[in-house]
Amino acid sequence: MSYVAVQGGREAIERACESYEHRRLGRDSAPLGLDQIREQLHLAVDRVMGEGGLYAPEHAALALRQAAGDTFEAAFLLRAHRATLPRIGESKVCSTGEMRVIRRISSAFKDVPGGQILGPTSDYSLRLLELDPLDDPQARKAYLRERLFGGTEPAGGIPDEFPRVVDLLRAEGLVEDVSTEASEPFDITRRSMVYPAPRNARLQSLARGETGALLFLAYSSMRGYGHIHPTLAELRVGYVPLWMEHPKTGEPFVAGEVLATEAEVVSRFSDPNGDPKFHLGCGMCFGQNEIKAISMGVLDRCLRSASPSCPAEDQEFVLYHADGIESMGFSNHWKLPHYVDFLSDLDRLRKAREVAHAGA
Amino acid sequence: MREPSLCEIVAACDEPSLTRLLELLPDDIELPRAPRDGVVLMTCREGLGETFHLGEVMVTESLVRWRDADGYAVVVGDDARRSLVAAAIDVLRAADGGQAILADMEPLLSRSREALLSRRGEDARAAASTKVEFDLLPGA
Amino acid sequence: MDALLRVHGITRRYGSGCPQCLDNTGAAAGTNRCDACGSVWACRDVSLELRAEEALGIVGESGSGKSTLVKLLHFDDAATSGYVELARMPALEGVDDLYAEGCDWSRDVLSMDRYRQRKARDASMGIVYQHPHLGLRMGVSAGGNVAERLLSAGWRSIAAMRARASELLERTEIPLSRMDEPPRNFSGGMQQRVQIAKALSGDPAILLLDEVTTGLDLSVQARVLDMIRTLREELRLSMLVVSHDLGVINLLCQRTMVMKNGQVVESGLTDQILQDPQHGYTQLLVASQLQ
Amino acid sequence: MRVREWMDRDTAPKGTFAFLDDGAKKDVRRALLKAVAIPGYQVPYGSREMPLARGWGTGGIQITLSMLLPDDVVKVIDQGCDGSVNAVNIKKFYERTARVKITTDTALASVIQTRHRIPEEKMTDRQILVLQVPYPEALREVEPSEAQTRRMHAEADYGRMWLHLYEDIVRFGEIRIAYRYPCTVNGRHVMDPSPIPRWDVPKLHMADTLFLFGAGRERRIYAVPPHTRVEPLEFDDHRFRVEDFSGKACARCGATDTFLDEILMPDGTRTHFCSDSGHCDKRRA
Amino acid sequence: MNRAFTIEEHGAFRSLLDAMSRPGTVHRLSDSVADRDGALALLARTLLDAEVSVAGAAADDEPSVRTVARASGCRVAELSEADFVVAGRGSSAGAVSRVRTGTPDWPDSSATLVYLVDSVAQEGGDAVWTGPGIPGERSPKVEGLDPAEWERLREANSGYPIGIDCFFLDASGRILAIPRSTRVRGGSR
Amino acid sequence: MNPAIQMEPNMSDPSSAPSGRTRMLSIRNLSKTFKLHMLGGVELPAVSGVSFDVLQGEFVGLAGPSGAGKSTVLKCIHRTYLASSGEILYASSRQGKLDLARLPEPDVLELRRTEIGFVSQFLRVIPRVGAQDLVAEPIRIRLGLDAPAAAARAAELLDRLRIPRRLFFAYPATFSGGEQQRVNIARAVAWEPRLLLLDEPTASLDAASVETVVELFAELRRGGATLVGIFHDPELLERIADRTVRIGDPG
Repeated sequence: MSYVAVQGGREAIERACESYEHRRLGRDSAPLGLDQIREQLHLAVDRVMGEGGLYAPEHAALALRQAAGDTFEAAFLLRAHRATLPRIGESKVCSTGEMRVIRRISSAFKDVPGGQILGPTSDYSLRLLELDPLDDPQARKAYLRERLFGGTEPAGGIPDEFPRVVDLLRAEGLVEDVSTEASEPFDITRRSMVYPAPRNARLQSLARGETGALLFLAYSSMRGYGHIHPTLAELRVGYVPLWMEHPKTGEPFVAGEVLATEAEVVSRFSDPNGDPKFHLGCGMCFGQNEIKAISMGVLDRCLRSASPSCPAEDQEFVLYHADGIESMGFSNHWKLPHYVDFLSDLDRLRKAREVAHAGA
Repeated sequence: MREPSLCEIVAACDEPSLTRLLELLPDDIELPRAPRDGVVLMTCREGLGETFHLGEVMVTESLVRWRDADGYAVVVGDDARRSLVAAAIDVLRAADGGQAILADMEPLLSRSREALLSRRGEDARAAASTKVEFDLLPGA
Repeated sequence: MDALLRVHGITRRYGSGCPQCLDNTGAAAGTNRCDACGSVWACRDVSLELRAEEALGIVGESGSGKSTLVKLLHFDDAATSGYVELARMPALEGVDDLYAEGCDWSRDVLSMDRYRQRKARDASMGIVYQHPHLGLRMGVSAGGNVAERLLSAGWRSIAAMRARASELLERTEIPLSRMDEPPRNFSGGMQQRVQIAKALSGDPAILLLDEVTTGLDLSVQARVLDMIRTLREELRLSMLVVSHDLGVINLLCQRTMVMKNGQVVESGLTDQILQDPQHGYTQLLVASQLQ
Repeated sequence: MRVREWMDRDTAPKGTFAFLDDGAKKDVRRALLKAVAIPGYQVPYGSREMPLARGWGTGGIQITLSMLLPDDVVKVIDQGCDGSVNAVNIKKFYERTARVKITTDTALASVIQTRHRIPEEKMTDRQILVLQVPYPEALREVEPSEAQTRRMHAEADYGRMWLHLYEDIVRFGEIRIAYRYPCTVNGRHVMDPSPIPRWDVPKLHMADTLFLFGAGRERRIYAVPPHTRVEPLEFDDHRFRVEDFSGKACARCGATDTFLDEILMPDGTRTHFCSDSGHCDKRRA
Repeated sequence: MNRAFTIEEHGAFRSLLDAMSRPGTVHRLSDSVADRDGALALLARTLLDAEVSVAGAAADDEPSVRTVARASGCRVAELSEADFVVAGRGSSAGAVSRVRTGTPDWPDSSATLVYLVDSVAQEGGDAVWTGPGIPGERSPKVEGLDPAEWERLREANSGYPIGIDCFFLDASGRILAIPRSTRVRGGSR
Repeated sequence: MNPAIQMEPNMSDPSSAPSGRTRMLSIRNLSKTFKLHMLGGVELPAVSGVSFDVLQGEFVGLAGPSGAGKSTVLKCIHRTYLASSGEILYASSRQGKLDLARLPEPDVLELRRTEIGFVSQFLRVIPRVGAQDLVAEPIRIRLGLDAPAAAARAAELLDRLRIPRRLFFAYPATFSGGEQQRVNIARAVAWEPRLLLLDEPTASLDAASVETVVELFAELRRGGATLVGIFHDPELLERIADRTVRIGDPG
């Protein structure tokens, strides 16, 4: 019998999965430990948790390994796993005011109350690829510990709480009041988005957005297809306590800590009610992901535009297209067969050409 | 620095301490349902005052009963044993007669608490060492 | 002559409103924005009656609320308060539940659901906007633009719709050779005439004209105005003509309402408004008119 | 259960019957009942992430998982074919999470999940067809904004969709929409029948079977109950037409009344085979 | 989770779906449930959770509301807010006109009514049902339903697609549905 | 300010005059004051206490010095001006006795459409409408003649008023003052109004045209029309009016 294209593939599909796994496990290298990924690729872990919408460092590390480092795929694995988990409840309202800060900077003022805490960042390092591998990583680690913790404790240390730069501006009446919803925040994971979307729904949606997508959209506004030229009033990275309520006693308790990044941006002023004030935007996400938090802050402001004039200000445009898992899944699906659709397309084209030629 | 909570301290225990804590649990602690992993929707108030859902946090929840009292705990991460121990300690604290057991547990918990505080202290110290010290220019 | 449309105290406010609003806004206050709460009263307590085959002018400067009024009547915007009734007419008999048994007037069309509002509007009204891009789909053929309302109204014969489109485009002096071309290729005056053809496609009893000649060259203006006059007469249309230009109003309308800061300050016969204006604002408007 | 018992027992099997947690299933079920009650109207729902990518049938999968029974016999097809990548993946998933029986025979199936085709064999009132939908919004073709299309449905404002067809006819003499051909359901809502070819559209009209449509990424569920009017948009003088296979037959089973795949042969010629592989097998058997 | 429970809910849902897709046909939620309370609890378990709410049509529907809330963990809400409304004794006592019927944009944001009645049968009624899911017409019979309900439902569903969908649950745990898309002609019951 | 001459100060019922002829118009104590808001609300009295009657079929001229308010009275009757006080009673053929000073606007429009005409000193030009169409328009609309018949009647009038045929399709905006005024008169008389108000209709006409216009007015009167007018030429007024009402000197 001749080759028949109508059937097939089951075996090939199985082998494709195995082939992927085989390649991922590597030929000669040692297996990748989860603790290595969690500790040494922590920014990738953070990114996956943020885009997956699930704070679970162990699982994110697992996902990264299984996805061979593809953050889209890893975030997707995390979300798929989430679908199998019951929702145990909601936290109490947690506040970034309680954040155990490891990094906090402001580009608005030179010296801000609480201080500029540079924290762990690659921002100030030379982007020279370190071609010579470390002779002795352990020795280097010991050296760094000595540098950071060895001497006398820095005078003053750091405060338990940092005043917000935005609050300082607000005390002077220089920043807009962003009206907030008194009601229960919208939950986009349980309800389909409604437009115009309430701000809390937009924030939730952006917080799980794909970093590159948010950056692209925010950048379009900063660069000229919009009007947000942000000043970073404050950027914080640190651990936020997750407060829960004891179901029997009603007592609040801390279940653990969640690493998060928060950015507040101010932008050019206008006079919505006769009194010129700075615009504000806020971004916040799981893990240390500063580009995402800043981009989200810009987009938060963009999406509050009263008369949207560019893509970054169009709610539907931004929110429908910034989710990495959805856009990635859909783009992937074009790899599936579309024989039937295409044949139907061909039928239309042939028919239209017939009509055109008959008319000619 | 914020005092670590019971859940955080149990979550920070090393493996031998955890095993020991489990051994110390009274036999008659009831589990109305098995510890379960799940998610908690984390709600935050952002800088402008809006309350929104930042995302979900993977947790393990335990509910226990002992001598007519309820114990409850949620720990961040997928770890049924730690969640169970935290809930058990919660009930031991609430019910009559838990004191003796708690006293046995105390050194373990205290060690874990110290370790946790020390780790957080290092974070704070590292942060403090990266604080920019602005010198005031003379003559200003 | 019988009335077709009655508007009772229609108001459109943007913002929450406050107890000081009524004192802080309106023609006497010289603004439609309340200083106390920032609310804007785009249209405040406007009532009118449009009779069969009459052209009623609404004149005022920009911000007077005249265009808002048209939007409200066309359901492009939702009123804050007030109500609107349509006279019983054959074209509207198909709209469920529009008229109560034995009533000559419909129930309040503003409070009906949008589905029925739309049906009622499509069966009784046409609109021509100042900017053709508001009323036309620039990328869709001129004929298609005219056909759109017919399609909405349930026409399902391509041939019949093309015949109707040809007839209307001919009437509005669009060469039939250009029927299948999109209006984006047309001049401003031509676009406006396609818009008129489209507005007429549903055989409306009422035509709403919002600054239809603003921005056109004078010669083109004259042609469009003349066409509107002719159509009004031939098709026995009732028209609501919104314009800041007293010349346009004078030419088209027998009666005129003058609006300022959201309120009607004066209404009367058009020649009386022009020659014996009563309100200070109207006097200023007339005195400022280029002759 | 006592604490020791819990510690001593084997680790409990992870995962529930049919994968989804109860909350997710109930959300889908409530949406399905509304969808059936308002034929052709898109009901929003939460839509959980699935272990398959968005765009790979997550909407259809959630529907199936929320109602699957252990004694169901399930058929999964993609492009008419039981052996296609997507179908194989999904079947594997159902076997693993709900232990259902799998078949390739349309007549034997109680639930059929499909991507882009409706089986050739007439389905019965004992069967349910679940269709995977990439774009639930038929009006997206003419309007990108969800807020606008929702308004259009509320007002039954379908003039622009019709206009789109009118313009095609004026410009090309033919309607260009090949698949996802818009239909009016129950005389009210315009619906996207999922990317089935026009060939399959008439099968939706006054059928014996219940059709459920799931769009996971877009978070919409809709339905066509049995015995419901499903009318493709057409004009009195330009009728809806299905794909033209006149003069062609399946090179395998000889059928002349089925939707045919066009296959490019190594020698450059073209040949045709039934798109519905299960049906083709049955005819040959 | 209890696997048997889960599977029973899957089965109950298939019956509910079948009932709603084929208005006027009679279904049983589960072979192991032969009474109204059990069926009501199963229905609640199958469809409801803490995301949605229930209300009683009248004050004396309180026990049924408790059954539903206990079985599903759903919230108890005001009539005008509730997603599900239980109408005991075959009457909504006029509540039909006060429950949510959806909005033009979101007709699905409407309540689902569950009437507790004496018995349901696929034939023998004197009204004629037509519409989606019905080949030709059906005349189902609902015993123990206040005849005034038909007119109330007709009124509530006159602005299709706005409207409400109903289940009738009888004393032996059988169920019959009428979605808003069904048109009822003639008859007083 | 002197009150205007009053013809029959005791007339109480305007619908029937002692002579037996119907009273068409009865102006009672008409005053008109303009208030100029732009000038700080200054009030300019134009006429005060004007009363006179016009019988059906009469041709009444209004006389008085320049600025006396003759034109104001005429415009008050036409409702182009709003009377400040007083009554303007009019016996409508269809609607009966009406006060034009207070009649609802739609009813005024109805009267203007069916009964009352007005000829001003200037033609109200409508862009892009030719002379013949301009005259034919009221014939078609108000008399209900079909388009060819209306066009024929318009042509006849324009011929009589010596508008060259080559100008029939031209836009009157381009005409000389005299030509425009003749078109204006043709348009005003064409539809045979029942009451015609004339505000210096012959001001810019040559002698020959004036004669034609006088003839046209005479024809209208033979058809039963009533005319009230102002003429710049006292002799002409004397010749064509049945009588003259004098409007007082300004105060």
